[in-house]
Amino acid sequence: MALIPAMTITIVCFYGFIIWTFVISLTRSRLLPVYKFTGFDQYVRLFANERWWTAMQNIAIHGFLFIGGCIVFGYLLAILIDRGIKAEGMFRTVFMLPLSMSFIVTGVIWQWVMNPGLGLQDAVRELGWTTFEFNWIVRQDRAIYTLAIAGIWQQVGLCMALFLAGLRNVDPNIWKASRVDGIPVWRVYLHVITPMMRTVFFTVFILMSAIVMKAYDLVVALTGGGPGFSSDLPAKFVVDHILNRQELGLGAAGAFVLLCTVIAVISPYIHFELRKARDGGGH
Amino acid sequence: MNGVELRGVTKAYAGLTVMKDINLEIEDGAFLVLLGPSGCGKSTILNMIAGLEPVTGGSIHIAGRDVTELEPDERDIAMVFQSYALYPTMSVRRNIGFGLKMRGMPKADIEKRVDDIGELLQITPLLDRKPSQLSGGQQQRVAIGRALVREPSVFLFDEPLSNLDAKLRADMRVELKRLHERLGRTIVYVTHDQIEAMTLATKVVVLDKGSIQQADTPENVYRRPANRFVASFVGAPTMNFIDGKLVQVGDGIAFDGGSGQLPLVDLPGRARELIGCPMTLGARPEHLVFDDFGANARVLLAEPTGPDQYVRLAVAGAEVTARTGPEQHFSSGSDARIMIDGARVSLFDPESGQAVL
Amino acid sequence: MNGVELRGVTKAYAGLTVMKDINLEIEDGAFLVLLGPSGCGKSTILNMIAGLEPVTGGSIHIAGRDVTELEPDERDIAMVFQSYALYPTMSVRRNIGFGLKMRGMPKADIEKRVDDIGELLQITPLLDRKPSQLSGGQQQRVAIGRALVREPSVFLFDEPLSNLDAKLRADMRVELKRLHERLGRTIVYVTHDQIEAMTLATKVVVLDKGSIQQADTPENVYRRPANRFVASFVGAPTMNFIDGKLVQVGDGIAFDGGSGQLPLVDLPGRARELIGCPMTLGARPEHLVFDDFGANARVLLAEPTGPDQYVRLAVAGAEVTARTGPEQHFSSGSDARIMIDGARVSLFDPESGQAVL
Amino acid sequence: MRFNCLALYGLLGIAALMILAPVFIMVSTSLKPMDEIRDGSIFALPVEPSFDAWREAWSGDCSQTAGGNCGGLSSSFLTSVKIVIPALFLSVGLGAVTGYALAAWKIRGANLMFAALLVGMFIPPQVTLYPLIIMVRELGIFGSIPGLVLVHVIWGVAFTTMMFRNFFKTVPQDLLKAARIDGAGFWPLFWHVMLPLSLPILGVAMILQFTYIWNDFLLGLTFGGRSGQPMTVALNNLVGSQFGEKEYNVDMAATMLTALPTLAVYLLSGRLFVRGIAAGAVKG
Amino acid sequence: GALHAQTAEVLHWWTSGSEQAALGEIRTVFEAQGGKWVDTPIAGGGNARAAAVNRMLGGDPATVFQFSIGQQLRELADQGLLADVNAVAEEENWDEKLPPLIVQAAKYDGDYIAAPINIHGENWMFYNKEALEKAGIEVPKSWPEFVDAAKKLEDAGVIPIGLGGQPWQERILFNSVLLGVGGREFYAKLYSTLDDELLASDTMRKVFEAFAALKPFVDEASPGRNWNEATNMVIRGDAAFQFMGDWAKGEIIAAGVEPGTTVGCAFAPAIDTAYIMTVDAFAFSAMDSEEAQAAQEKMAHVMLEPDVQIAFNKKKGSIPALLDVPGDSFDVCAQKAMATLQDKKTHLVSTGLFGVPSAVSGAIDDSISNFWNSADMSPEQGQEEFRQAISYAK
Ligand SMILES: Nc1ncnc2c1ncn2[C@@H]1O[C@H](COP(=O)(O)OP(=O)(O)OP(=O)(O)O)[C@@H](O)[C@H]1O
Ligand SMILES: Nc1ncnc2c1ncn2[C@@H]1O[C@H](COP(=O)(O)OP(=O)(O)OP(=O)(O)O)[C@@H](O)[C@H]1O
Ligand SMILES: [Mg+2]
Ligand SMILES: [Mg+2]
Repeated sequence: MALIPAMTITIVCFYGFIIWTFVISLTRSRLLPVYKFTGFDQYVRLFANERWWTAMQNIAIHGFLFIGGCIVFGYLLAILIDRGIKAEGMFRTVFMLPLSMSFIVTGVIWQWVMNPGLGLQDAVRELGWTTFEFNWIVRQDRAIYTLAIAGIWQQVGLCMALFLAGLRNVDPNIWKASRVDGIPVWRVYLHVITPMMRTVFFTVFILMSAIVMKAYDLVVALTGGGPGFSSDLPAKFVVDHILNRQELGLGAAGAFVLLCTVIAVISPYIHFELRKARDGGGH
Repeated sequence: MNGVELRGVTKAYAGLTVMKDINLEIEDGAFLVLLGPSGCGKSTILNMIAGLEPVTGGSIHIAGRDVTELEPDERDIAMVFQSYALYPTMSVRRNIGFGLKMRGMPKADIEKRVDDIGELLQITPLLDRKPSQLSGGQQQRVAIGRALVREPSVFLFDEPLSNLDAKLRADMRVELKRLHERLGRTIVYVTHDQIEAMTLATKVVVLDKGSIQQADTPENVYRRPANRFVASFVGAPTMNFIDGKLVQVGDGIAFDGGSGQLPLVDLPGRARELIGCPMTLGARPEHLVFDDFGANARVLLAEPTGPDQYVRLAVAGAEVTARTGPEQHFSSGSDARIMIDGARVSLFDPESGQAVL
Repeated sequence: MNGVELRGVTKAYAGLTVMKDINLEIEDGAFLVLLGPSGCGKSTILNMIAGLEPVTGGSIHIAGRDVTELEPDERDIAMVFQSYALYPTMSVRRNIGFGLKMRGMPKADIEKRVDDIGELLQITPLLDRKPSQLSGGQQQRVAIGRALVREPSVFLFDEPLSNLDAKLRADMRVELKRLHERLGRTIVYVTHDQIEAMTLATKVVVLDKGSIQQADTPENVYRRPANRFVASFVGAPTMNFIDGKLVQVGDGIAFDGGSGQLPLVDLPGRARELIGCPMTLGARPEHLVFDDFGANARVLLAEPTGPDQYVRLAVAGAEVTARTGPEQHFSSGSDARIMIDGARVSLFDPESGQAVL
Repeated sequence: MRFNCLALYGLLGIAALMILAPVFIMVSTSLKPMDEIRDGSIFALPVEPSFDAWREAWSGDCSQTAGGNCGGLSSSFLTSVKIVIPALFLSVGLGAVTGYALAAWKIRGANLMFAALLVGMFIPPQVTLYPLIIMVRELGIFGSIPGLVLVHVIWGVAFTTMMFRNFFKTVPQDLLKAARIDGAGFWPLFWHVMLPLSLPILGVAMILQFTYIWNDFLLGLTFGGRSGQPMTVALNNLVGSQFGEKEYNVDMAATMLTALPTLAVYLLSGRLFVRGIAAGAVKG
Repeated sequence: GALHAQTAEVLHWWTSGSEQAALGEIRTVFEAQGGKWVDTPIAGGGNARAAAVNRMLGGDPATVFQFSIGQQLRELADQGLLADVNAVAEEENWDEKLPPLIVQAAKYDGDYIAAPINIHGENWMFYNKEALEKAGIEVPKSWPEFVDAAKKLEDAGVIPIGLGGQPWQERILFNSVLLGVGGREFYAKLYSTLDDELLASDTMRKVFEAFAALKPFVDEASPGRNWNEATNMVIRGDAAFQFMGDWAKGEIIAAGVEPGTTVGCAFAPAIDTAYIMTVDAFAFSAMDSEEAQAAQEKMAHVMLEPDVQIAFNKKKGSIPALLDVPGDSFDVCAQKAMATLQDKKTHLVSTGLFGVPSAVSGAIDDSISNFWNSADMSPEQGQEEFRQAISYAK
């Protein structure tokens, strides 16, 4: 039937590969897959690796900041645009412009902008504010935040579009009712509209988490994981080890742990989907 | 002194005039129904009264105060929408109390007011549900509760019952009527259902294409429609119209539809002046009576509805509907004799459509 | 021989039985109306006949053929939906012709059939529009056209008029009736509007909670409801019910509601057998007549609707509605005297709700 | 009101500036000669704007490249187009059909299948490169455009399916019933009724998939082989050289050139995009 | 068909102008000798290596591909994915002509699995003469001297070290310090044995101390900077020193400066003279077609032809892999390197060439970079972490 291609892809490619990854993680494969099993050694090595833990900690920080930032800024922009402004089309287009660029390009540009010697800090200091500091990208304790900045810059447009579409679906009579009730606009957004947008928030959350989980290009182009490995992310850790370090087994172990994390994160969504379908009935 | 007055109100959207010079006075405690076909401007008038749409010209007064420039919440009004517009994520209790909370009323007072309203509208057991867990009629009640709780001087209703099924609509109609009698507040009510207009209103305003066609008591609107539009819009089945002229037949007057004459018994005396002029006769179905001395007619179709029977007839070259009791059986194609109650007919100028009698 | 027959049909959703043992015979050429409150299973029956829902038990026969296992398009039926369900991206022409195209009919033949249908339904000028460019009534006609064009032996209609406004609904009703008379095909029609059921049906089936309450001619359903549910569901305003018992008063019989007696003139003779038993009296509003020899009543509320007037009264300890002409004026709180037409009342067993007379 | 309005435009303006600043840097850098770049601030406007860098990025500068690879980006532009078009149509098409099957037909376990598919959206493609390589090799299409297209379809189908399924779930049941009575089976229903309905969502899916596929580097590099290297790989060759001199103006011009098709898509279809999303991508 | 030109697809990561020009020298000769060259450039060593491996796995290998000599290549050989070039090597006597350490690295199981075509030096120190004059200092000969000089440079408003803050660049600096403080024997022993005792030794601690002492002399914008930007800082005089391989000469020449004039070259301060060699090499895929095998042999032959070696290396900025090639046409820095290498005791190789698995060299990079970039790590901690990282990765 029509589902066969997609199901083949799902079963063979997604799940087959996940299992393969798990199997490899139990071997001592280096550059190429070899099937000599060593039990959970790779996991022991993985969990003893400081860089891995930094990466895991970073994905939490980055995920929180990036997803949070996209949601907050995307929603705010959508609200501003939804207030019935002129030139709406222009603003919308501008905000979606970065979407057309790849993460590599985004990373390169922002590396310039945030480079203290070249970019913003330098430019502001030249304007006369000589104590201005914006050197996060070179600070081990701050570099991870720059990833979120660049990521938000790129994805905020998509979030804005999703939220805007959601806002447009709100019954205009709700607005009338709240005006008659004399409720200030910001409170309407806070108490009435925002709770109504739950599914949109959910969609945005899922899309953005998928991006966080796969974040590789952006790190490479922006910070290269540095200074040191302070802005490393699991996807980069895994790819580095699989492709550049002859540590296929270790990389696979990392990948498998990452995938388990993914499943833990999205299983609420899956649950939500299933439950909604069951309750939904006629809708 | 909580009446509403519209003085020379006009409204244009992007240069296109949709309301022309509306003058309307709504007395304190009135139940005014705005009736008209879709797109005639009923909601626009309501929104202008509420302050949700600015007027293009003219002014609006509520309780003697010029409110033309005020915000909706400063106008001392409350509004109920066709789609209810309940806040979907809040419980019924919060829906009703939200406006009060925003005004900074203390929590305990809000609770009390909401409880009172809940009792009044018999929705106490529903107070902790979400709107999506309510039936249409219950949602409707909550929407009314949300309006009531603020105790405004004027209530505005925009087709509040049109989403309900027939039976529930009938029940809610009675409830609204009682509510109005009990509260004695001014109500402006939009509908396109004549039964609602007839049963609820103390005054009906019939609108068409952005202007007032007739503003009068329901009875007069039904009995003495100001023009052909009002006549055809109000009443179901609709009024029968026959083009022709009045003729003198012996002692009495009859209506000549071209291919046959209809005797009009009890026609008011001044109708004599109109004899000979081209004319449109308007007669409601219930005023067509089967009578052996009436004009010849042929039965086309009989529709028994339970308490009544609608009979479509061909008479005097026109097709008309008569309403009668369910007892008599009419078979399609059979002959009948029909008489029109002359005291109840309307006569319209065929050119302008204005009532001449 | 194009009738439809349901034999012992049951239906369960996920183990929950929603239709219990439905037996129904629909004669060739009948106009059968399924009437009932929301959720009673009307659409489910229709969907089972159409083959859109499998039956859980029993069998369905169309034109003598067991179609229980057939696909919808093999059953020789056509269906019209409440939401019209027109294909939004196709022109009217393609909408109507789509079913024929799916059957592989040659293009030229389709064109011809569609044109014929267009003429029949007077939508020829609309054939090249998209559904979104049509009014509700026009969409309705297209939906009917889409059903007609396939010339099936059975038509199924699921609340086809409920999205239309009152006036248009009345017009479409007449058109449907004429269409049925002209085509002579079997029609199964779902509605929860009694007027539709009454005027259109040759046979009405009243459903409640998944089982048939009464299946009879419209007249009998209205006049002789099989039980209290049918009595209350059919007719607007609804039938009046008073609990009490029959008593002998002098020569005649009256109904004792506990705090007052109502004389029942012309009660059929066999009612005498019921004297003394607890009983629910059912009387339709039009059978409550104002009569100086009637029982004492107090006017609560009078609602003039145009052609009629509904008067709510307190009588014999119960609250009832009477229908009368619009002429007489009733003021709330005044007294009146009311008489019930005994030849028209129903009597129900208060326990089972079944009609005993 | 007046103040509110000013604040509104002010905020939007600031946001727009912040979004546009990096783009401005790209454009202005690409128009500067190298000396200006070495000495000046990245925010400075070009003193003597010139399109030399663009020319070089597009057609290459063969004077110094005796290695034989001096094609610039122009040579791989066509390759990219050859990859994107089939991959786009196949991945969106497959997503549409799958989404349709999952949403419109009663298939046992449809939700489970959908959930299973969703997981695919979260797997970083790099992680499963090796098995994918082996699989594509076994199919005999490794190192060719068909192989690359297949891989793009694999990695795109979860996303497109999600979009379409969520949209098709909002189509009224009555419409499906009407089509069944009209005798439309699986494919006619899809082709004549559902697909035309889904145009807005189709637009969104197309735009996003186009962006993803066009911007892909890793899969192109790995599966493209000798003949299937897309524009991003050429871009990387131009800007990513590790031990050579850097020409930032050419880099930026090349970057812009690579991004131009997607940029154009967004500029032309911004409105369509929001409308498409409004039409159903959001409703769960 | 077999009679047609022998076709070699060459996969490499030399995409910049000078690299392309250098490779062009090989190509010209290869084609002149009847070969057909199909060019597949992929920028970035990591990308190119991955692509080469992936294509082998995918069954569509490149005939000849650039690769780093080391453990990765050995594993490919182990899987039978490589062809050897013993025939050419024997005929041309590579064993004698190439530096012994390189020979050792290029062989696996006694077979030549790669053709090393040049030698880059990693322990170079480039400096801006004007900057040094401005601060009034000489080219430092030891690390303590360097620290003194650096302080003076700072006072003169010059950034002492122009460093590109990427792990591999930080490792180059570290290795220079390691060699300078520990000496060449220590360096060689450490990387060839990865001995735990050595890693924990006092010498190692001193290395870390000296390394840490350099931290203040780097500007804050260093992290993430590309090496060529750092080189440009030295050319402009913004920075005084850069520790980088001799490929930096390419950037210097591109800026219109002759190496040895404004920008000088010297070995990084050390207690004894040594040259840390790293090589570019090409490997050959195992292929069935005889034509391809012939092309591979021809390629190996062309790459190590003396004339090609001269022309190629002059453009590349490196020195010939063959030690007996005349060096008079090279620039002063290259001549210095060639002269130094005449003494075999100076021969050292870069980390990877010791046969250290790339997992270990990766771990080394990680821990050096982490130490360099963290503000609050003591040299002892750095040393300990370095030791642990190596022991886990081994
Ligand atoms: N925002 C608007 N912009 C332009 N025209 C409008 C707008 N709102 C309403 N109109 C037009 O004004 C006229 C009156 O509209 P209004 O909504 O008041 O009609 P209505 O009587 O309430 O109709 P309905 O019974 O369908 O609700 C219509 O012709 C409508 O097209
Ligand atoms: N897919 C389904 N799954 C479970 N229960 C269902 C489903 N469809 C209908 N039902 C239940 O079956 C019963 C009959 O539904 P049906 O739609 O036939 O009612 P109806 O008479 O057509 O109502 P309405 O007038 O609202 O259209 C209802 O109780 C409904 O909840
Ligand atoms: Mg309206
Ligand atoms: Mg139904």
